[in-house]
Formats: sequence, C-alpha cells, structure tokens
Amino acid sequence: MDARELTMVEAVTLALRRAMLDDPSVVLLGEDIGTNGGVFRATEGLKAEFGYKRVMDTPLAESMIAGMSVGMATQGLKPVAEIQFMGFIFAAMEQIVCHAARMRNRTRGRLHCPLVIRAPFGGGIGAPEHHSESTEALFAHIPGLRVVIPSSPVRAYGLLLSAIRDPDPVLFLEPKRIYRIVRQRVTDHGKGLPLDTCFTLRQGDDITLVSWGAAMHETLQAATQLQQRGVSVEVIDVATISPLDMDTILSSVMRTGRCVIVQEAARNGGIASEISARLAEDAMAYLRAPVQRVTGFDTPMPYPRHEHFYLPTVADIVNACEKTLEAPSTTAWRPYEIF
Amino acid sequence: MDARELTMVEAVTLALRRAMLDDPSVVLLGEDIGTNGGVFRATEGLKAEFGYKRVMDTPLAESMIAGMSVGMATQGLKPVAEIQFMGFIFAAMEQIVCHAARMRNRTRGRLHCPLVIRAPFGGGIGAPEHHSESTEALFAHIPGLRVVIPSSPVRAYGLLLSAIRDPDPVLFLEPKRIYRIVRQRVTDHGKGLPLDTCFTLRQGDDITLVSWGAAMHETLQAATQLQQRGVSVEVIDVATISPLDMDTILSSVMRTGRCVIVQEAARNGGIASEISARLAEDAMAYLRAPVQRVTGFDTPMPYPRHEHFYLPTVADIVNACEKTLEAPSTTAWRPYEIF
Amino acid sequence: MNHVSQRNTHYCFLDAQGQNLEPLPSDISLDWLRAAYRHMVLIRALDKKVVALQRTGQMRTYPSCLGQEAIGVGIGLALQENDIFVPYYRDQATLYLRGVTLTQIMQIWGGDERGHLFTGHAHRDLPLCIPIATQMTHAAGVAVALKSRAEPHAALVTCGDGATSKGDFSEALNLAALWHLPLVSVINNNQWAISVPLTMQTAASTLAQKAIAAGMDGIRVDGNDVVAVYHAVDLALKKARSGKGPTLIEAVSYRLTDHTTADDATRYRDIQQVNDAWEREPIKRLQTWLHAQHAWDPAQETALLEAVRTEVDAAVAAYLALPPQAADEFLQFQFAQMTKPLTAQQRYQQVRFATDSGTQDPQGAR
Amino acid sequence: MNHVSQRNTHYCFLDAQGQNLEPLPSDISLDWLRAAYRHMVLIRALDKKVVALQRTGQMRTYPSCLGQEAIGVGIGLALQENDIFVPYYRDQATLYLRGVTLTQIMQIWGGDERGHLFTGHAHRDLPLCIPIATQMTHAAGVAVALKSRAEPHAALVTCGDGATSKGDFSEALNLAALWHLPLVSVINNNQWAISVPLTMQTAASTLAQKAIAAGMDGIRVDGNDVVAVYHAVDLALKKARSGKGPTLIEAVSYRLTDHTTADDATRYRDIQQVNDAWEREPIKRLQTWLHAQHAWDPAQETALLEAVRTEVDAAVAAYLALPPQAADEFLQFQFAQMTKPLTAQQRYQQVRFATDSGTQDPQGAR
Ligand SMILES: Cc1ncc(C[n+]2csc(CCOP(=O)(O)OP(=O)(O)O)c2C)c(N)n1
Ligand SMILES: Cc1ncc(C[n+]2csc(CCOP(=O)(O)OP(=O)(O)O)c2C)c(N)n1
Ligand SMILES: [Mg+2]
Ligand SMILES: [Mg+2]
Repeated sequence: MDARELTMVEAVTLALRRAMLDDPSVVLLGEDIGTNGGVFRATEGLKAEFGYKRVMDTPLAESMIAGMSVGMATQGLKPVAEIQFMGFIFAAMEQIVCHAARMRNRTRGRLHCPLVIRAPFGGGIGAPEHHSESTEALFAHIPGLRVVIPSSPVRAYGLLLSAIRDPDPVLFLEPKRIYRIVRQRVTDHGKGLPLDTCFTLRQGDDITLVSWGAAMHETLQAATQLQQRGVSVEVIDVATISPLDMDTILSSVMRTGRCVIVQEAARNGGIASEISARLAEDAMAYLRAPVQRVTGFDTPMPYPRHEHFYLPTVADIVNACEKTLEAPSTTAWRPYEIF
Repeated sequence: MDARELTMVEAVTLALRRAMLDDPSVVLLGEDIGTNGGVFRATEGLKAEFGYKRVMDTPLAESMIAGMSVGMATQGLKPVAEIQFMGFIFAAMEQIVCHAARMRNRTRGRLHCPLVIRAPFGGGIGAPEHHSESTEALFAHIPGLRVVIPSSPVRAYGLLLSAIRDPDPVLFLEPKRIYRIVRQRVTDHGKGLPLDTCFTLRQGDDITLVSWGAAMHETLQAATQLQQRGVSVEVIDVATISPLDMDTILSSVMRTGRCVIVQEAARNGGIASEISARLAEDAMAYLRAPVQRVTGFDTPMPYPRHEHFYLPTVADIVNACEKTLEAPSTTAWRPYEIF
Repeated sequence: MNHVSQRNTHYCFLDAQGQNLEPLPSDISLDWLRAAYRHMVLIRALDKKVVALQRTGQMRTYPSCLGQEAIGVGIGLALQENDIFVPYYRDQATLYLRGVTLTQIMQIWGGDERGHLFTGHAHRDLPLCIPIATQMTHAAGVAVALKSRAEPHAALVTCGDGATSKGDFSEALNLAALWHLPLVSVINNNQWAISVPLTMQTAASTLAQKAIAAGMDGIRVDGNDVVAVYHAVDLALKKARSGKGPTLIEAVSYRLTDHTTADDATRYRDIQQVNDAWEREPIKRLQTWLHAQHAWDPAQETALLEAVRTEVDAAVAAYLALPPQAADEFLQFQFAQMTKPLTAQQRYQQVRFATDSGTQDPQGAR
Repeated sequence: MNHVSQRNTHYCFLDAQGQNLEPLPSDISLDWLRAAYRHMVLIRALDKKVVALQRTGQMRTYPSCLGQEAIGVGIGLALQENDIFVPYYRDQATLYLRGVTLTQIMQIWGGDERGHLFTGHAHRDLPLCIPIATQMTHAAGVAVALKSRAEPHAALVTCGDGATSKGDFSEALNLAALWHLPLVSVINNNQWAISVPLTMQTAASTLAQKAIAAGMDGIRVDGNDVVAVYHAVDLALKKARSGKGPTLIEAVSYRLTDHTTADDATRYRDIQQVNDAWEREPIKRLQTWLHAQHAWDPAQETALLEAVRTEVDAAVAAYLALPPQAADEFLQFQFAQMTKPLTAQQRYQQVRFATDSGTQDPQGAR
C-alpha cells in the first residue's frame, strides 16, 4: 500500500475510487463529473475506469440530482452526488430536508437513505457570485443529516470513505480554497475516519481554537504565531459539524478556560454560535473569558475583487485570541463588542 | 376607527387589506389564496374586494412564486406571497437565498426587492407531515433577509404592515397554532410596529424569559405560574429574529442575571443558540446561571398523534426556570446537561 | 424540425353509461372485472369510513379518493410484485393492492409513522409523499436502480394535476426520457388542486402533451374507466420492463369531494359541476356494465357490501386499538445508530415523561 | 384530445454561406445589416480582449460569447427602451445594446458589484443571473408587473440549452402561457452546458417543443443568422407588447470556445465539431453577404476594426483604472438602512482595515 503526496482534491478522488472498488453499489452522479472529471477534477478518471453506468453525467437540475439520489438510495444503491458548487444546492433543499433526512424516520427504518452529497464550498478563490458560499449552518440545523467538512487530504480521504459507507445521508462539504494548498501523504488503506468526533490537531493549555474547513488553515497559522509568543494553543478541527461532538470541545475548554471559534460563514446563526452557546451552558464555570467568534459578515461573500474584505484572517484570529488571553480570569467582565 | 376583537389570522387579513388599500402596488399571490381565501383564510374576502389582478391564485410551484415575486418586486410592485405551509418553502429556497436577499447588494442599490413571503408555521395543530415545521433559523442565517414572527393579533397587524412597507425582503412567519387561540382588540389605524426591536411583554427582575411565535403562549403561562410563586419574570418576545435586536435582551439579562430561551424549533443551530451565545459573549459577567434553552428535539416533528412528545410545554419551561433560579449566584458552576 | 414526436392516444373502453366504446382488451375477463369492481367498492367503503372517523375526532386530516378509485385499482392490478410503486398521498387503492393493510393506511392518516412499515409487495415501495411532485424524481432514481441492476421491473409513480406545474415533474420526465428509464408516470387528473381548477393551473390543453417537452410518449385515458387505466398502465409497464423506456399517462377523473377533510369545496366550486361528474364516476358504470352482461346480481352486491363492511370494520377496530408510540420512539429512527446528541435528548425525554410534573399530558399542560 | 397546439417554425434567412434562403424581411435595410455587423464585430473584439485580460491575471472567470454574437445582437436590436431585459450570464452583446458600458461588463466579470449599476435603457433591467434558469421566473414576474400596469412593453429573458432541464424553466413557461404574459424567452442553444452536450441533456428533438408542455408557441431559429434572430424576436416582442401572449424561441448556435476561462473544452469535445461549427458562425456569413451585395468593402472593414479597437481599449483603460471599493462598502447595501448588527460589523471592519495589524493586506497575511 503506497502512500502518495496528495492534495485534498486528489484525496477525494482516491476515496471515491476506493469506495467504488470496494462496493459495486456506489455510483457517482452530477453535472460534468464524467468525461470532464468535474469542474475541480474530483472525479477525474473515474468514468474511464468505471464506465458511464457508475459515473453519471446528469442533466442540469440540482433538485433532480438530489431527488433521484433519494430514490436510488432507497433501492440499494449508494449514490454519491456532486453539487457543482454549494451555491447551487438550494434547488435541492426540498429533497434534502423533506426526504433524504427523513426517509428512515418516516418509514421507521423500513427504508433508509445512504446517500452522500458532495459540494465544494467557501470563498477565497476569486470565483464568480454564488461560487463562494459557506452555508453549512443551514444544513447542520436539519435533523437527520450529517454534515462533514474535511480540512486536510488525510481527513478528506478518511471522512469521505466513512460518509459513503454510512447508512444515512451525509452532506460532505469540501473547502475548495484548500483543495490544492497542501499536500499530505495519503495511504489508500480503505480505512474511514469517525464521523462522530472532532479532531484535536494540536494540544495546548492556554487557549482552545476551534474551527473547520478552509478556516482551519488560518487557524493553524494563528496558533503557530501564538505558540511562537509562548502561548500554548489547543487546536480542534470540528470536522463533523452535525451531529456535533461537544465532548471533545468541552473537555478542552474546561482545561484551557479560553476559546476562540473561527468560521468563514456569516456570523448570525452560524455553527460558531451553537458551539459558543453550548460552552456557555455546559462549561461556564470553567471559562476565564467569554468565548469569542471570529467569523464572516452578515452579507453574502463580496464579488471576487473584494472578498478579502470578508474573509477572516490570521491577524483577526490572533487579535481575538489576544483579547481572550488578556481577560482577567475573574468575573469582572463587562459587556464589550467584537461586532 | 373601530377596534375589533380579532384572532391573529383575522389581524393578518386586516393588515393585508389595509396595505392594499393604502398602496396600489401591493399584490397578493399564492396557492389557493383567491376564491378559497387561503387554507387558513388569511386572505378571505380580498379577491372579492380587490379582484384577481391583485389577489392572484398561482399554479402550484413555490420556486415560481418566489421567483416571480422577485421579478415583480424589482419593477415597482410589492408582492406579498403566501407559501401555504412553511414545510413547502424549501423549493423556493434558491430564489430566497440567491435573489431576494441579494438583489439590492448585487446591484448596489439600483434595484431592490420589497417583497414579503408569508407562511404559517409550527406544530401543535395535528396536521400531516411537513405541515408543522419551525425552520426559522435557516432563514435567519441568510444575510439580507428579515425574519419576522408575530405572537399576538396586535403584533401580527403592526408587524405585517411594516413588513409590507419595508423596502427589503421579509419572511413573515405566522405561528398557526395560535392563529385562533387568543383574541385581542386590534385597531385598523394603519400604524406599523418596528422591525428592529424585541417587545418586552412583562417586566421583572429575577429572570428573563425569551421566546417568539407560538411558544410565547406557553412562555407567558410559565411566567404566570412563576409569578404566582413570587418570582419576578421579565418576558421578551423577540418578534424580528433577524436582524436580531440584542440590545433589549442584553439589558434585560444584565439586570436579571438569569435567562431561559424557549423555542419550538430543533435544538441544534436554532435561534436560541445564537441568543445564548451572544449573551455569553456580551453579558457573561452578569450571568448568575448559565442560560438555558428549552427547545424541540433534533428530529422532524413527529406525525400528529405524537407531536405532543416533541413540543416544549409550560412545565418544561417552569422546570428550566427553576433550575436556573436555584443556581447559586457564584461561579461555582459545574457542567451539567439539560440535553 | 417541423414536428415533434407525439403519441397522444385517448383510451376509453367503458363509457359513462357503462357501454362498450370498443371491444375490451383480450386479457380482461369477467373475473378480472368483478375483482376490479370489488376492489373499488372496498376502497370507497374505506374512504367513507375514514372520513366518518375524522368527523368524530378519531382520525386526522385525510385526503379522500372518492371518484378516483378506478385509477388506483387500475394501477394496482397492473403492477407486479417486483415493480416499485412510488405513491403520492391519494393512492389508497393502489397501496391496498400492493399489500399495505387498511389499518396501516388509517394509521398513517391517523398520524402514526408506523403505518409506513408497509407489508406485502409494498415492502420496497416508497412512503406516501406529501411535498407535491417531489416523488417524481425519487421514482426516476428507483428506475435508475432497477435499470442499473438490469432487473426486468418498472417503477411507477403517481401525482396530481396540480403537480404538473412544479419543476420536479418536468425534471423527472426529462431524465426518464433521456436515460430511457423503466418508469411509468401516472397523473391523477382529478381536475382540481385544492381550490385551483385545471384551467387555472396550465394553458396546456392536455397534461399528456407535457411528455413532448421531454421527448417521450404521452397517453391520455379515461380515468373513470378501470379497464382503460389498467390497459394503458399495463402496456406502459410492459414497455418499461422490457427496456423500451418511459411513458406518461394522464388519467382524467374528478375529485368528487373536498380536497381533504380540512377543506370545504363548496367555497370555491359549483355543485353542478360535481353533480355532473357523479354521472361519470367509475363504480356505477362498471356495475351497470356487469349487470348488463348478467355478470353481477343484487345478491352478489349484498354479499360484497357485507364482506366489505366486515373487512373495513375489522381494520378500524385494529386501528383504534393501536397503542401509542413510546415517548422517545421518534428519536430512535433518525440515524441507524443513536448519536451522542440524540442519546442525551433521549435521556431528557425519558425523564420528562417519567415524572408527573404535568408533562404526562403536555397538551393539557399547555 | 388528439393533437397539441404547436407552431414550430424554423427561421433562417442567411445561410452559412452567406446566401439568402428567403427574401429578407422588409424592415431589414442595408444600414441595419451593417449596424448589426458592427455590433457583432465589436462584441467579438471585446470578448477576445477580456479573455486576454483573464490570461494575464487582470480579469476573473469570464464566459465568452464567441460564436453567439448574432443571438445577443439580434435580441438587442429588437428590444425597445422600455422593454425589460432579464439576462443570464452570456449576454454581453445585448447588455451593450441596452446601454450597459463595456467597462461595466468588464467590471462585473472583474469581480466588482458596481458594474451592475446599469446605465442607459438597462437601468431597470435585471442583473446577470448565475444560478441556472432562476431568471426565468423573475422575467415572468417582470411581465406580470408590466401587464398589471397595462404597460405596452415586454420582458425578454435568455437562458442556455442546459437551463431547459431545470424546473424553473418549465414553471416559468407554464405561468407565462397561462397568464398570457408579455414575455419572450430566448434559449441560446449553443449545444453545450459546460461539458454536457445537448444529446446528454434531453431526449427532446428540439428545445422549441418544450413550449408545448406549457401550451404556448415555440419557434426555432438559426441562431447564427442575426436577421433570423432579430426577426423572430421582434415578432415575438410585438406580439407580447400587444397583449397576444408569450413566445419561446430556440436560437440554435454553437459555443466556439471554452465554457468560461476556467474551463478546458478540449477535455471533452472533439475539435472537429468545433471546426465544423466555425463554418456556420454568424459574423463571417454576414460579412460574406454584405460583400456580395457590395455593401461592405475592405476599407470599411479596416475602419471598423480600428474603431472597435479604440472603443475596447478605452473601456479596458477605464476598467483597469477603477478604484477598489471601500472595505465596508459591501456592508452598506444589504438593506435600505443599516441595521444594528450591520452597523456594529461596519465599525469592526473600519477598525480592522484602519490598523496596520497585517489585515491591511489580508490575502498576504493568510
Ligand atoms: C410543494 C407543496 N406545495 C403545496 C402543498 C399543499 N398542497 C397539498 S395538496 C395540494 C394540491 C395538489 O393538487 P394535485 O396535484 O392536483 O393533487 P390532488 O390533491 O388533486 O390529488 C397542495 C397545494 C404541498 N403538499 N406541497
Ligand atoms: C443552478 C446552477 N447549477 C449549476 C451551475 C454551474 N454551471 C454554470 S454554467 C453551467 C452550464 C449551463 O449551460 P447552458 O444552460 O447551456 O448555458 P451556456 O453556459 O452553455 O450558455 C453550469 C452547470 C449554475 N451556475 N447554476
Ligand atoms: Mg388534482
Ligand atoms: Mg449551452
């Protein structure tokens, strides 16, 4: 089993191929995923290898892609559908909310819906409007759906394999900004990574940084900067943002007493809010400073020329950490605003 | 100007009629809203009064209803669209997220989108599947959209008038469980209520109860029970859940030091989480106990025979308040779980 | 391009007076017709009973299929065991013929998910679909699954006339034609979508012609003629099963009563239209024909009504005796295995419903 | 019902060799043709320039309209000032003829919302629409607005061939036919949806026949013949403006280059097909015809190319000189008035971009 240095998008392809080799019921479908290999090349070579019956170029209709996936999934196939960009997933929303996420419950287990919807998401690559959304929170609020976001090639491989093997619907969001930013040795060992736990990427005692997706990249850089200044930073990649593994986050924050959550998505009603609320409820006595959120703004992503105005930066994260670290570890807090 | 004892749904009708009388550009559209007067009779009599050109029975297609509303709104009409049940709004999601909420920003103010989408929502009336959702949080996370929820006939009248007059898109969610539960004197004075502020329904010093929509009903009953036991309860109706007026909530909780938030919606990623997170961030030093959330579960609403297993009850709210009140007003908190 | 592929045949064998318009297809025997008649009478009895239960508070909102029994029975008799049925919500007759029990049907409309534990041939069939037209693409997906395993079976999906306006309808047909799927789509054109008559739903003069947009065959049948429905569906299913592609069938009928028990059709439609429609309803015409053929007599009718009453009453009794679900049941089927958050919520729920804090009867507590 | 309403005419006046197939419509003068030619040449020059800018990093992802200039110009010349244009994203030519500046077009694709501050006749037109087919229902809504005010104007919407598979397309046409809306819908059938050829998009033999599902007229024109496009659109617009209802027009053309600058069409399509399509492209055939009529000479051509270069270069210079937006501009247009949360975020942003904490150049900081 050779390990190769892969980008995240290559790791996605590797996992798709592995899943297809292992299980003949796994089929891929989506717009431009066949001969073209997907607009990001995530399905490159798979149609040539597995044929058009297992790698299906569909007509242009996201609701249909999701709806047919539901039908396929109830009859023993394991569809892995690609939505070309997350900004185009909304037409599929009715199928996801009303059917994929409910089939098992509605039929009390008689039918279930083992489908995966993959979609590249997030900003920072200068793409046109609707190509840069981070709306993962919308899906995390939908009961019955798993929402999984890898932030490295290794996790992309392992989490995608588990997502495909999972007997229930999974939305697998791929942070396209880091599709090709890092390479990692990935072994095609066929082992999945768990979908019910966060990943602790660095261990530390002074402050916990929590993030997921592309923002992990800046979060890790911020952690490095802080570490260089002598701060001991714990870094957690949430990875599966729903259902949320709060245990890992809680036990970290109970130790560090300080937490900054970083998300690229809009601020209001994001996953950062859920995590922050849960920390305040369940770990209040351990908090030495209010949890801070570093987030995008309550607007859509600006057009590409100005998207750097929107995205959280390393400096933003470091600033938030500094504020949090400066806070006296008493209750002498007074209301203040980041936003 | 005569005041009449009206139910909430009658107050909705009154506001629609007032808006149509005042402004000829206001038009209604939706499924079954004309001759039938809407399945809840919210548009009763309006087609007879204003004619089919202003009260349009549309074909059955929610995406089209939302999309045509966007088109109409950019050209000087003020469409007020009805989605028959909130459970059927998902087909319209793409139009709401990608267009209604973005037209002004995308065109830098050249065009704007003064539309209202009304939808009855929430459980407790024993309706079939998909007729009992409370998915307001999905819309609150969408930048550029106002999400407004009345909880009394008077607020329904005033908030709906403001929503229709607002130059930007508003999702107006009507808690159908309390459509006919209470009557209130409503004067047809044509005055709107503000969309940027919470409503403090009762003043008190010991604890703040925050809710919206149908759950206000149980929240108020819980407040009464607590008051009978000598607890001084402040009750806040959030009403406009996005953009959120945190000022009112913050200043109340800074005074009472205790807060319970009640929502019917699923727990994970709901509006209660956003409010709780904001309280923990901005009022931590004032909190004498962790904020508690009384919510629905992370499942769809059960079919009608068992939906009472799902809905938060007065007793649930009272219990949560008691726990909060029992908490020592020190930092001696240890993690605990409601859920 | 100056013309379009188009096959818009209008099938009808038995007209509203119970007269033959054309000779019956050779596979239609007297026994078959008597069986079809019995099924239709049973479903009408069930329907009547369920509406009565609703009026007395023992049933939730229910969509009657009064007047559209020939569609459901025609489909049900044409389907084979291993075909997959993808229903909408007005398909009591077909469900019954698939092996779903009358009790299960009542259970669903009584507001209990466990009714979806379909039995008989229906064990792989999809559950009732309430969001209009969304089932169309499920059926396309089912057909893809059948085709990809080269199973000689077909998927059959139903929808209403109103559903043809929703994008999912077109998206599914387009795919079915393009991929030559083993899919039969049947429109129950009962001419109303709640209060919206077909004339306010589309300018298309038929719904069958919507097939042309997808480049597939569209057929129009008299939906009150169980022979016509069966014959068209049977042909279409055979075509599908043998790899010859999809068909759209418009079955023209009429909704003889309210949209559901929550509706009041007198608000928006003329009673005269309804009365006229009663002249064309499916059961009477078949009964007339059977009588005319001396294939049915009053004694048989009496015996049938008695048998039907017994069957329906037994189903009702079983329905009324169903125990409620446990308070935490709805939490258990969200995922194959309980997640951490749901386990915590389950614990909360167990505590919540174990105390006598007033939450025992939360409806009352509210 | 045995047939369907259907009018599927195929228009073509100038064939690929620049020969007349039929006499030109009476309203088509030599001046008109020369103007159309000039517009097409200008747009092609713009297109080429923008692609070049993209290759050198001065432009973002851009969808070329190479080969489809006759569609955009034909539409643009048929539209009147008070009609409302609802574009998709490949409508450079029509936008230009509506009065949107070349600089604004570049600004949009350069990633700056301010390009949508459309000028000229376009001031009420809708912005570019990227989510496929969603603009179709906007146009229906625009047409409702025009009709409800009894304005004698029409809405015109464009979409691609791929867009016809998406439900919004059918939903909008159904409404337009039903409500008899003043709406003209033009499909730019360039035969590819990124890598998906039309044969993998639908089994319908034409896209015009999709009109039949809605019960409206569908027309097919040679989309490389600017006269045919103009003529069909003009007739359809006149019909719409005079209250005679909607029309669907399929304009058959070909995408001569990549889907966008982010695409590489050599991965999925045969160069021979592209080469063949070059034989039918719109500019050459009109030039040939004009030459044959002695209505155009090399000197005119040279002068035109020079004028076009000057115009495009000036637009590029203006584009490159555009100042960036303020760091908080994107926060200011979310609502008519700033909300409390956005005001707080604006304050944060002002602080964030006023310090030299490294966020001055956040791209670098990352
Ligand atoms: C997407 C969606 N929108 C609205 C509704 C509410 N609704 C339920 S039935 C119905 C009318 C359906 O009419 P039709 O398709 O003709 O079927 P029928 O009920 O007449 O059999 C509507 C609007 C729904 N269930 N789903
Ligand atoms: C709803 C949606 N899904 C997917 C995309 C991504 N996408 C952009 S263009 C395109 C192909 C469109 O083809 P067509 O309609 O033929 O128009 P063309 O680009 O050929 O002019 C796709 C799939 C999108 N923009 N919107
Ligand atoms: Mg109907
Ligand atoms: Mg195309």
